Amino acid sequence: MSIAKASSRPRPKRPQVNSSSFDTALGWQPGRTATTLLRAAVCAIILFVFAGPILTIIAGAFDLNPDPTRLTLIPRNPSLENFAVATQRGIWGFFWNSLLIAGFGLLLQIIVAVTAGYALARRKFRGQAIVLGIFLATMMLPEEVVAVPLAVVLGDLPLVGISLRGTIFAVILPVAASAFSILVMAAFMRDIPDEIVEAATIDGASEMRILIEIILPMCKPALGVVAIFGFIGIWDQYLLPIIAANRTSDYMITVALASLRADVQVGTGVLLAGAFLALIPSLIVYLLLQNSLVRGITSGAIKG
Amino acid sequence: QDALEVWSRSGPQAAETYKAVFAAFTEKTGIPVEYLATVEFETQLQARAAARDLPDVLIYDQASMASYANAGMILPVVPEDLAGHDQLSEASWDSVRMADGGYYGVPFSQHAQVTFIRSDWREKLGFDVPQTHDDLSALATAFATQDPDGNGVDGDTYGMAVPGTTDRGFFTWWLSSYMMQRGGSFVTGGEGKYTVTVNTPDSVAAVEWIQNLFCGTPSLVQPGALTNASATPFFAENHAGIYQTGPYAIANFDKAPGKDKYEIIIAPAGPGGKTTLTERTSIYFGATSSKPDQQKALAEFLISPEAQSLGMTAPGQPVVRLPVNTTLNAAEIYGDDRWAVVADQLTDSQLMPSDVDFTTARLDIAETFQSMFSQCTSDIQGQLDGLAGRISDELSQQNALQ
Amino acid sequence: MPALLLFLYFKFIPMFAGIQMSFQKVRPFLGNEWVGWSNYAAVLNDSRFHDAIVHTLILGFGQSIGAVIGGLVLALLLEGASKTLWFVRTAAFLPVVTATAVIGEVWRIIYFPAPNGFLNSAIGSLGLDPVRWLEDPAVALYSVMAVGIWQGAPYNMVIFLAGLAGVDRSLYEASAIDGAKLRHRLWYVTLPALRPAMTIVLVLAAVRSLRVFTDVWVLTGGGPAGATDVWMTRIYSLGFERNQMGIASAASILLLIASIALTALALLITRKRAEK
Amino acid sequence: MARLQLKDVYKSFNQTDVITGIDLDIEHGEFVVFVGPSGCGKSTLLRMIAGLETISSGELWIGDELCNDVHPGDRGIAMVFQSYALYPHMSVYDNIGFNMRVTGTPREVRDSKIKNAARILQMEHLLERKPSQLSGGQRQRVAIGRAIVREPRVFLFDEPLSNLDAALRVDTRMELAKLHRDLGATMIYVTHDQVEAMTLADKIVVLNGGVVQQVGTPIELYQRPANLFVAGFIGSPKMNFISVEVSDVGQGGLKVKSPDISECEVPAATGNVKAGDRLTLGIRPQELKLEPDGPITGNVTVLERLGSETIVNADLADGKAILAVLEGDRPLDIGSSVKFAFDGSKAVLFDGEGSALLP
Amino acid sequence: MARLQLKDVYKSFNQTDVITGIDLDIEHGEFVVFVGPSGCGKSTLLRMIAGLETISSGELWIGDELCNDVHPGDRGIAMVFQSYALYPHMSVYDNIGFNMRVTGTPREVRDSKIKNAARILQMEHLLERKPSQLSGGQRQRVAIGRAIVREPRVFLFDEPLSNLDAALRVDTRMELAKLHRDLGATMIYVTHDQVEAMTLADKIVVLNGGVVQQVGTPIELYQRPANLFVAGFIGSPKMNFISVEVSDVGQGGLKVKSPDISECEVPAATGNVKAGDRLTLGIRPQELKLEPDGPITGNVTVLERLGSETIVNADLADGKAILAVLEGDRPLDIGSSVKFAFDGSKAVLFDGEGSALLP
Ligand SMILES: Nc1ncnc2c1ncn2[C@@H]1O[C@H](COP(=O)(O)OP(=O)(O)OP(=O)(O)O)[C@@H](O)[C@H]1O
Ligand SMILES: Nc1ncnc2c1ncn2[C@@H]1O[C@H](COP(=O)(O)OP(=O)(O)OP(=O)(O)O)[C@@H](O)[C@H]1O
Ligand SMILES: [Mg+2]
Ligand SMILES: [Mg+2]
Repeated sequence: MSIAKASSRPRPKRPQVNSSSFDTALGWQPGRTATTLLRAAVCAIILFVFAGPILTIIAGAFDLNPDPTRLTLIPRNPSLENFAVATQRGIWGFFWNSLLIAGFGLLLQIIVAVTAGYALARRKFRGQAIVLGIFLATMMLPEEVVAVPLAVVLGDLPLVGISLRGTIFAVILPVAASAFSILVMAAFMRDIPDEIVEAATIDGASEMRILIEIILPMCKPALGVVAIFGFIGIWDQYLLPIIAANRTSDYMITVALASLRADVQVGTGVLLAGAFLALIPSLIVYLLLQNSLVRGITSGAIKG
Repeated sequence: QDALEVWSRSGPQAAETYKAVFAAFTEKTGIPVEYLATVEFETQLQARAAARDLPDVLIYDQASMASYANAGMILPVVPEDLAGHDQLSEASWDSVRMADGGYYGVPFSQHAQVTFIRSDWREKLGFDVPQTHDDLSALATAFATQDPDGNGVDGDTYGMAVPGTTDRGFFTWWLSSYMMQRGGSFVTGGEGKYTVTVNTPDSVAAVEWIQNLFCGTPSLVQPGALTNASATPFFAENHAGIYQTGPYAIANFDKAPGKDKYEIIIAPAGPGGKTTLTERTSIYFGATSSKPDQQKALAEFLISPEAQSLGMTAPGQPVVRLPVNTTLNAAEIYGDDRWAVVADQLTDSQLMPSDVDFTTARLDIAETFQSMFSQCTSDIQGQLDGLAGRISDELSQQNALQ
Repeated sequence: MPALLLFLYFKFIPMFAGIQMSFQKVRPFLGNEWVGWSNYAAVLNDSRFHDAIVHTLILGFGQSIGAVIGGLVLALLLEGASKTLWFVRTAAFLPVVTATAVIGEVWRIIYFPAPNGFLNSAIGSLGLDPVRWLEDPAVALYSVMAVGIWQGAPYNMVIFLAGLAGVDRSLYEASAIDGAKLRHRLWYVTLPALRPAMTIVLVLAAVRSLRVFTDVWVLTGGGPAGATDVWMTRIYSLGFERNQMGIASAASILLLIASIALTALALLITRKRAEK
Repeated sequence: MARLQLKDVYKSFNQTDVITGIDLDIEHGEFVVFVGPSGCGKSTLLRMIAGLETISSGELWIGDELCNDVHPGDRGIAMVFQSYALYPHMSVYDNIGFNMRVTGTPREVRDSKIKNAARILQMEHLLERKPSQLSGGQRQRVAIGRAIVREPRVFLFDEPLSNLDAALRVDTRMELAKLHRDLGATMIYVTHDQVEAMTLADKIVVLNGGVVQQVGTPIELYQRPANLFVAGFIGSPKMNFISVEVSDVGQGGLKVKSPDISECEVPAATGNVKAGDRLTLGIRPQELKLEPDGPITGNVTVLERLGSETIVNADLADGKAILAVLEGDRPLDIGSSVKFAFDGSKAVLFDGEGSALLP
Repeated sequence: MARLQLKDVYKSFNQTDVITGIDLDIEHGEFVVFVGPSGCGKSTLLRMIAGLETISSGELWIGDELCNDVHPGDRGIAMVFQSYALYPHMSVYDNIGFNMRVTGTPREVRDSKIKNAARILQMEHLLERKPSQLSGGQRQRVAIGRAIVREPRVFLFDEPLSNLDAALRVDTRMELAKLHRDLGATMIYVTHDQVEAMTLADKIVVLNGGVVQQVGTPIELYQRPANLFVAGFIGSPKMNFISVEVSDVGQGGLKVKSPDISECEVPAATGNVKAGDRLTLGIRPQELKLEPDGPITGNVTVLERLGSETIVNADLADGKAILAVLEGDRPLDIGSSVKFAFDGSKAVLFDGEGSALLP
């Protein structure tokens, strides 16, 4: 029989980090030299392979005359001239258009994806698979083919008879209908344990409330994916702004990039500068949302 | 909506110039213009065509006229009705005449492709200005092999910059000049009736010579030429010494490689002479327009000396390369003798057929040639026979085969 | 449901118009002419389409599989909360946010076919002969594929990361106690738990693989000698360069049908796994 | 008001029938405990009452309302889930307060109720934690807290105390009993713990295989089990069952015997029984006493000495085992032979179908 | 061989200290039960032994091996999780067989082991189901099954029976005891159930607030609790604590009394105690007997009649309550005054710090 001393003894030493090897699928552990080294090497390779080429774009953007035959990480003739030219070509106006459209379009797209994804994932009705299939089918026809009929629709909404052409809605409304986002939301929402939704139902929360306060926080990673790719998807829209716009000044930055590319008077550097500007917002969106992708939040909710 | 809707296929720089021109027009006539400059001209036009709501006036490449006219999208023009029509050359008006004898456009700008050469490299290696194709290939070979930029690295310079992409049949434009200079041709004829000549012995010999540029001395043509969207950077960034293209590149090349580092010359003569390709821009009237008078007024203004010179000089980028108005002298207006060379070359240049829809043929040609040159096949005759067959089919469908 | 309305207007109506066009000779100004199945016949009899289909299949499958595996590997390697990983993940994501056209430029530089081109000097230092990456008809398709994988892998990585975030950590613990080695854990615990992510990625691959276009277009434009000509470049060339919208539509509808079949297959695969 | 009735309720999952015809009448304010073996359908029944599972057939009435199709949130119920079902992204505080936030309870009221629930459940120091940072018992307490702040008409508890330690369990049990008294709400409670069932219940419902076996007060079930199943299920350790033969049918009782048991008399309904019938004799382990001339003879095989009582496992002659719970510490020798006596009036006889022959 | 030692083990989550210095020595083949209030660190300790939580400081030895950094899979342990942690996408069959599939056990061996485990746990008919289609108790059984097919050196059970009904719990308990005997493996077991702890354990470890309070055999803990906490925690219902004053210090015993208790003698270590000191007298409810002239007087407030015993709640004069468990059915009147006697040798005295003054 042994009896513990009543008060606890002073702690010998206090560890700094407290993470276990069960946080990640590969079971990386902090502070283990062998695996840390391996991981560092892998990261270096990844950096080189994926970021290297892009860094040369950035370098090129700051280079007066980027070389068409080799890659440089450091501009040979560092200058901001390219940006000056791009500014002169009105790139900021297009940039702003893009931001506006991507901002509102994304908002709408997320709302649509969340509601439709919810309906598909958590309501049981006949022909669910077919509905999802039809949604997906819309992703399969080349944009170019539907562009012309879409332009007709935009010019004269059937039954309603309003022309959206030349308004911001002509771009925002079509991009809001994204089958991809719906697919993502539906797939992830389906994996939420029923018990939790049931608990909220019993707690008297309306469906809307459950969706917003329970389901969405638990699908944070999916929301992250939708927001990131939704933003990029809208940001990359090319045909739509062309057929939807009445004025050049309504174009998005993608169109501006294409015209820079076609413009024989400006060098590659200006194009790269434009491309560099164009990638910053998407990158920022990704940076902001990245954390929602890597934190596990569902554990501890239910047993079994 | 009273304004006249005008579209052109241009980037933002050219659009500036157009805006200046239209501002002058509005000031003069009181007719407001709503102007749209787009790089995706065709797509946008198709979209509007589907909605049966075309712009009033289109300013676009001559090569597209036939297909628009065939589709009923543009209206015929009576030259005689236009004030100042007589200030345009016969050749200009011919270019906008369709096979049925009707006119479907108003000429606006013209130029011929010229040859750009890195004069500093040429002088460094001790060559004269090339006069013949032999000179040209000797110079190209020297550029490719003798380190003309003197950086001590061999193999980072190439002889010719070639825009080899098949996008829109781009390659065909470049090829046609050399074909003509070698005595070959794609088709011959005119007035809406053509004979396919791409597989005649002359043409085959011409093709063999061109193929040798790609498949002979390595690096004579810049590597990757056949998939490059644009060859311009190679000339601009000190990698290629010879570039045959339109004079719109002048402004760009003045910045890099630099005004004093290159020269513009009349094409070196091949066995078939020194003819190059003519490129033209024309004005078309949209079929759904309800403003015929304003359309006409704009066209009249655009061919007037005032608008033509404004199109060359207004801030931005010249949208009139060489004036179609014969009362004007480009070199004077630009204050730049190099434009005289372009004007000279224009007198020895030839338009691709534009009174029939040559688009499909152009694409076919580009694709076939690209295929021959990338594979360096020896069966040139066979390939060209096939091509000739396809072009014949296409032309006979349009009832344009002689 | 507002979603349905949006889809109806901006997706379904244009889609049906597209289907309608596939039976017509499209001449917006002279009136479309009903031509029945002849557009389809034109597509199916075109030998260049046959080549393009083969290329599409090779490219589509190669690219999709490469990007799925690459994305999974990236996600597994880069999962975790540390700042360094955060940085590397961001860097790896760069290809996705960069305009494809510009990526085309960069890769053409990397693939520059001269012996002193970037990749050629790299393989040259390994003692290999230079390759004409995009010019050699035998190699071009695979060069394009590599770029597609390069760009697709980080894309899928994001989806997989989201999937990994939802894996119940206690299952890792249970499997560790069960003596599962890393490979068991990945195979039996992680992969099944990645099912939603996998569904998305596979469906996406199925939807997209047949319509690869931009990569090809900016890199080779279908050349050289049609070696990288795919379904979509054909459609593009027919519809937009040759103004034969009817035939292009017919080809698109065929593409649609094939994609639906493939998607159904992908969904079936993920279902199967779920049931297993 | 909150009377609850189940009328001929069925439930099946795909092909499997889980609940096969249950009729039940629960008065307003009653404390009803469901017991039954694992997998017998207790949770399913509870979930049907809550509205989380559809009722395959039959009717559910709450008060005067047919509730088959009423939305769970509108039934005026609160439920503690067997699997907790906490909201993983919310703190304990928010988990408990979610319902009140939904119904728009003023902040101060909410706060005081949450604090009060936390105090009752001894987890005031945990309010800021997320569920993943709690121990099993703590999670369970959060789940209970979430229900009790609701003050609903009907409480549904699915094994709410299974992860709590004895002391806390007793405390929480007391709190639930108090809550029941104070609120006068109807409570339906699933448990495996006999003591819980016995002490809390006004009425115990014994389920087996989706069918109600018996409904009654605890003491009724203990003393007058309706059948073998209930007799075996209620009471711990389990009732001993000994196969016996009727030797004589008397007035309001039977004389029975077996190889191990010398003849003894047990009060019973004598209805259709005749001498020579084979019956089952049920004796609770607590009713067996050591007595040198008792009728039952066995051999001690296992001895568990718990201090206040001693549990004896003894083998009978036919190999069957019998269990006795003896008061105090009884240091018997393993292997030694013992004799037990029992009070016939506390033993029960069962017929061939397992039904009790209650007098 | 599979001796298990903890040496001065600490664990903290971020800022919170959960385990604060535990030394423990578990012999090979011992059956050790951890008990303690909810949240005291039982699961955490178990998880550290399993290797699922890093050990903040201190050493863990299994056999002759320092195991702080050994991979969980290489420690030769099996564990039943409190939260089950079943693989949701695998059938019950595959869940149980996962370890064997991983280690490449031949299919037939695997199959027969799985079937055997399923038989023991009475879930042969569930083998094809997914965890989501199981009831709570069934899930728990799958988790147990997963552990027992492993035949490891050390078993870790975290409340493995909490969701099972009484009968199944007894059965499974027996099976675990049998397994322990047959395999001779070391078993560490967390439970809230006194009976489980008492019947299964070779050795019980009482934890509170991350510190070991006492280690000993069940009977030791019951009869000679080291301090107030253990005394109160072990035994059900809880031991009665009555504040008393020392009236006389005798040889090996103390005379104590209080307003409610006439003077009586209790054997105790008399060490530093002197007359007039205030101590706490602990008497188990089972030790109290009704006796007309017993020293303790109280007023009956609550009566629970369980059939075989009767639980009496009585208020003492100073308002404190006292609990007595009486044999048999005792129909007392609520509100009536009763007197209890107790055997002094079975009562325990505690000093001001709560340590027992064991004789
Ligand atoms: N990830 C965590 N972060 C912070 N605190 C934690 C975490 N996990 C557990 N704890 C705390 O550590 C203490 C011990 O937890 P543990 O799970 O070991 O308790 P337990 O003794 O098993 O309790 P129970 O009987 O309720 O399961 C608890 O107070 C718990 O709140
Ligand atoms: N979704 C389902 N599909 C098929 N069978 C199910 C499903 N859910 C439960 N069951 C089965 O229904 C039966 C009743 O389950 P229920 O959860 O009601 O049992 P329980 O009485 O609560 O058991 P426990 O005490 O173990 O929690 C069980 O046999 C279970 O396997
Ligand atoms: Mg249950
Ligand atoms: Mg625990």
